[in-house]
Amino acid sequence: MSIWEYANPVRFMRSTAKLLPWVVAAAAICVTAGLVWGVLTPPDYRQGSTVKIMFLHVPAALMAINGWLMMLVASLIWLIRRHHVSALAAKAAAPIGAVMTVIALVTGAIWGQPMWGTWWEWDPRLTSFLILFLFYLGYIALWSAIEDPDSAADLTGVLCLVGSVFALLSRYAVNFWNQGLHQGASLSVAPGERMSEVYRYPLYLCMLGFFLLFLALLLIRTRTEIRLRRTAALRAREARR
Amino acid sequence: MIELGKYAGTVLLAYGVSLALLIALIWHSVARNARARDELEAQEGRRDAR
Amino acid sequence: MRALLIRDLRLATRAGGGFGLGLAFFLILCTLVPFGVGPDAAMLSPIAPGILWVGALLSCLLSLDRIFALDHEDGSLDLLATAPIPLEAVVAVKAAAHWLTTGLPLTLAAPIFALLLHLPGAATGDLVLSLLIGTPALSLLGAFGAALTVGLRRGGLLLSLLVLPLYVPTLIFGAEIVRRGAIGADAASPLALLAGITLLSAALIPFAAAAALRINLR
Amino acid sequence: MRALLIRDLRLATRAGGGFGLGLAFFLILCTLVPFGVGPDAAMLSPIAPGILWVGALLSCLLSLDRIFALDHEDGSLDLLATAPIPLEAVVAVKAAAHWLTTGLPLTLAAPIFALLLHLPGAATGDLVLSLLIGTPALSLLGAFGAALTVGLRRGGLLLSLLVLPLYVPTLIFGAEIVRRGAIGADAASPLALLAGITLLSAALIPFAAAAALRINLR
Amino acid sequence: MSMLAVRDLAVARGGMRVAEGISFTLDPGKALILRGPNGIGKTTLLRTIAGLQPPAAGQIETTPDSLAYAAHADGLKSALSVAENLRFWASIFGAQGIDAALSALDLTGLADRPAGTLSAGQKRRLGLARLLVTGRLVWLLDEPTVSLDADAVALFGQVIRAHLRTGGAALIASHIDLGLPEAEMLDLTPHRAAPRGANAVPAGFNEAFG
Amino acid sequence: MSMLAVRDLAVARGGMRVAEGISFTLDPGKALILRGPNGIGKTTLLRTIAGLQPPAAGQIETTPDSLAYAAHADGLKSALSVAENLRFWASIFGAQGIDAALSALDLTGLADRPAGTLSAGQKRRLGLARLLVTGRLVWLLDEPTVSLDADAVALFGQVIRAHLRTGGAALIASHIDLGLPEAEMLDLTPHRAAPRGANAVPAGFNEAFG
Ligand code: HEM
Ligand SMILES: Nc1ncnc2c1ncn2[C@@H]1O[C@H](COP(=O)(O)OP(=O)(O)OP(=O)(O)O)[C@@H](O)[C@H]1O
Ligand SMILES: Nc1ncnc2c1ncn2[C@@H]1O[C@H](COP(=O)(O)OP(=O)(O)OP(=O)(O)O)[C@@H](O)[C@H]1O
Ligand SMILES: [Mg+2]
Ligand SMILES: [Mg+2]
Repeated sequence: MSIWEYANPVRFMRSTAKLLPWVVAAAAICVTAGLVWGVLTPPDYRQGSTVKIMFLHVPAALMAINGWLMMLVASLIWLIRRHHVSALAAKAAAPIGAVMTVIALVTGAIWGQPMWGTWWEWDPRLTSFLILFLFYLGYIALWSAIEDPDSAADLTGVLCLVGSVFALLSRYAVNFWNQGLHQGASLSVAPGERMSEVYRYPLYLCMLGFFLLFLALLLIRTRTEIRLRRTAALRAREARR
Repeated sequence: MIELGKYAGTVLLAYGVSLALLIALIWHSVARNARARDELEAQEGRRDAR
Repeated sequence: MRALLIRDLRLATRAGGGFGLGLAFFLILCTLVPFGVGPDAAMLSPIAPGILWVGALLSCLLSLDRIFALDHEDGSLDLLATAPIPLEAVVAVKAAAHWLTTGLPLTLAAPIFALLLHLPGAATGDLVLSLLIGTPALSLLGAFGAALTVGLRRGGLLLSLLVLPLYVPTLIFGAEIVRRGAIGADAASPLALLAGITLLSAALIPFAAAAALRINLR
Repeated sequence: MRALLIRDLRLATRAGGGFGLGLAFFLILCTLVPFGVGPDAAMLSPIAPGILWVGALLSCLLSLDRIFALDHEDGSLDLLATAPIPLEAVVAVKAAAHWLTTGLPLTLAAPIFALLLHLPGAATGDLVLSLLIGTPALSLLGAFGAALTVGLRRGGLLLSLLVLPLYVPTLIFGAEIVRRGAIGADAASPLALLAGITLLSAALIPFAAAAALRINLR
Repeated sequence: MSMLAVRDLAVARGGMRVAEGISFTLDPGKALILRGPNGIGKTTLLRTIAGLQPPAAGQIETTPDSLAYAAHADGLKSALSVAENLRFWASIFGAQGIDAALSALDLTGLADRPAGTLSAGQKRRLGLARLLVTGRLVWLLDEPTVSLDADAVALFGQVIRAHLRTGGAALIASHIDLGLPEAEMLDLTPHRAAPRGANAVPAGFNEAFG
Repeated sequence: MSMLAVRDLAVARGGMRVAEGISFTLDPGKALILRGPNGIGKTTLLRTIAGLQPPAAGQIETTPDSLAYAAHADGLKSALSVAENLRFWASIFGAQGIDAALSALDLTGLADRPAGTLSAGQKRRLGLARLLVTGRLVWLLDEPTVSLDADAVALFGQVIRAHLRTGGAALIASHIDLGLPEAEMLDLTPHRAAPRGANAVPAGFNEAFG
């Protein structure tokens, strides 16, 4: 059976109904365990107890970006292969990604207050997250403005493609505009700078947890969208009478 | 007990806001899903009734 | 194609076409800012590049719905879509007409507005150059946004929300050129990047906008 | 009257009503200005009062056509004009609904946007207070402009041109309050003047706007 | 006493008089049907009587707040449900329940549907239901049966008859036969203002320069 | 060979199939008139054939660039004169003169008037004159005689006959009699998609979920 079979809404509903409880349970366990483990870590010698914010900040930031990537992939699948479920999945992912972006921004801002002495700094990393948030807003607004679902799926798909190109360009532009204060990706940087193991493992667990949480919410919201579409289709038939 | 030191307020604020946002998102998703399911069932019930 | 360009230019300059309203909006914005910020030249001068670019961008934005909405309402767009010229060319020509009636006058009038905001004289040339290179990208991206929202009842604010994030790179490089010009620094690299964005938009946007139009017409 | 207010609020918050787009536009504007002006806090901080007020004004402006245009298109305005409530009350209620869905959220969200522009913390209270007192005047004056342009096809840019000059006094006093707050000066007199403008608008505008509506309806 | 009296009325549109010399009275329990070709000025006449535009000449006499006008457009909000739309107009006109109006036009089953998802005929029925919640006695109706199918036209006839029986009156512009044989007719064709050509009478701003 | 062949076509609007099982061919020199009640899908069918929307099922065969579509709306710019409007479409379609088209629809005297000041019937004549400058052979016309008076309808009949004589073809949706007795008729009423009720076929996005 080809993987595209799952793009059939009926089959999608049936298989996700079985899968969903497991994903929800795994997400709940990983997020709770990861955050509790994170809170129990000792304070950092430089940042004090504020390192504990990292266990929210980094996974949220990660999922904010991955959420957009997922939307991009789903949009491409819809535009090329016309699988309706993937269009709805893209729609469902947007609010989750937007909330993740807000969490990253807010925790970053709260973290910045003691570390840099300011709530907000026009640092390129932070700025590009703000821009990402704007792209999420535009995408969600376009979905909600168009009544015809076919056109809405197509138009938001095109917006997602063009938006991705320009979001990437903005990232470079912002880097050019201001060199920042924010630390680099410390999970991969030079060995001397490597994050202490004390923080690394709970962080991994939190990342996994946020990923599972994203997945669970994505499944739930996609199922909602499918149900709404089906209700609308039945209503349209009824109105025909 | 967990040691938060002088940054207790900061950390608690970050956790509070983030968890509130997450819970709101989860609640919204679940409630909307339940509403959609009810509406669909009502609609299908009406169709089957005919 | 030439016929379409000429028609659009003629429509924009006839009564009710809205030519000049963009300039007037730019003027009002440039007068409002000193009211908000305070009349101090030492204060205005450093922010002038940014304000001028943001102003150009906003007045471009407000005339965007002219690109396709009127043609959609009176049915011309349906007829153009069934005409023997490709829709991509229609988009390109209409973006060009928009630029000629909005971006170009803005570019030419910018030195006067620069005086209002006390832009250092040395930067005037850079301002004109950056607007000349950058505003075509604004018109193209705007055409994309207009194509996305063409069927909607009140697309105005939504159009802004969709288009403004796309304007970010153009704005950053454009304002950077002027700022460098004001302090006498070398502006070659932002200039090259700005030109790159305009070229990229010119290459990509007509296809994306034509696709959006086709979806909205059906 | 209460029914009309509730209906307008409900329409604004339902899908497609555009509630929140004004906030999003304000956010975008506050993001764009630093791209133009530069990321330096020392640079942004002094201009923040002005930019915030201009931003509030523009995002108010862009939602003005919602006040009457939709009701005119679907015929509700004709019916409201023949209903037993005076047209002056209709204008007042609709301006109030516009303020509740635009000015008030803007006022409440302003402290966050103030952070982005590094407004000195001491001025946050003044910012909120000045917006709270000043934005009703923006909605009222905007309702007047919207009433003047209600029958026109593309009233958007023209509406801006008509309304922006009317906004100047509000802007001047509003921004002055915040600027004084930022340097710790006493802001009582601009506050009084701003309140005066709002009261004057509330007293005069409903009559002027109702007259304009009556003319446009016939 | 008559509920609406029009004497030697002239109406103008787009700066030109379109119809003139119109006189009639409308008594309780009576309906008057306006006829005439496209563009003769039926809509203009109704709008003038409703007070939306001033007459070019002549008098309109009526009790204040006795008129209810239903235009070509129904003034529905597509985002609100049928019941919400109707309840809004009911509270504007100070009426209480909307159930009678809903059932009179066979809309009870649709009460919770957003108005935007109605078909054209259903929308029109909702527009007519609005008349019932105004509580007004004189109805001014502009082509009320547009896009109604035969059953709905019959329903509309019943509603009108019930309104006339309870002392109401109606002035109806229509091109088609409404199935109201008891109603009087007024053909506007002979009232066309200054029959075409150079001696058309300008109105309003043009009058001073014409 | 036929200029336009439609086989088992289904067309959709607003997420639902409106008409289906439509088949016909159109040969040079022939006209086909589409009939059917409001909302049956005439406009939708013409738009589908014109390529403005994809068919829900079935095939449309035609030579590329042979179709000219005239919609409900005429696509006129009220700020441009009659001649400017027509000349624009002529140069878009690569045609040369506009004089023949102007005189064929009796517009020569109006050539310099801004299109916005025309009456509805004159506007419609200008919209039809556009067809002549396209040089296309297959005309798709959506209610071409709306707001035309009797003389203009006769003029339109002459234009159509001339077009058919020179090897053209026309597909015309209309509610009224066009005075073209030689034309064939196609009534869409029996093609209404899944005659009412629960088994209406959804199209597009709804298809997968219905
Ligand atoms: C306000 C907005 C902020 C945003 C949008 C933001 C964004 C991000 C992103 C996207 C990452 C993931 C980087 C990666 O793994 O590649 C990250 C990681 C991190 N951020 Fe922030 N940040 C913000 C503020 C701050 C502040 C104020 C601090 C503290 C001083 C901070 C400290 C960190 C640390 C320690 C990491 C983890 C190390 C790493 O993986 O790079 N961030 N942030
Ligand atoms: N906005 C306008 N500007 C100029 N003339 C107008 C305008 N609106 C209508 N007219 C003209 O006024 C005249 C009267 O129009 P009116 O709408 O009253 O006609 P009607 O009798 O209601 O026609 P119908 O049967 O088509 O509804 C028409 O000749 C029309 O062309
Ligand atoms: N935007 C839309 N959304 C949903 N349904 C629509 C939309 N536009 C049209 N329809 C429906 O599609 C069907 C076909 O409409 P179409 O315009 O093709 O009819 P028609 O045969 O041309 O009618 P007419 O004779 O009135 O021109 C109608 O039932 C109509 O209600
Ligand atoms: Mg009429
Ligand atoms: Mg039709």
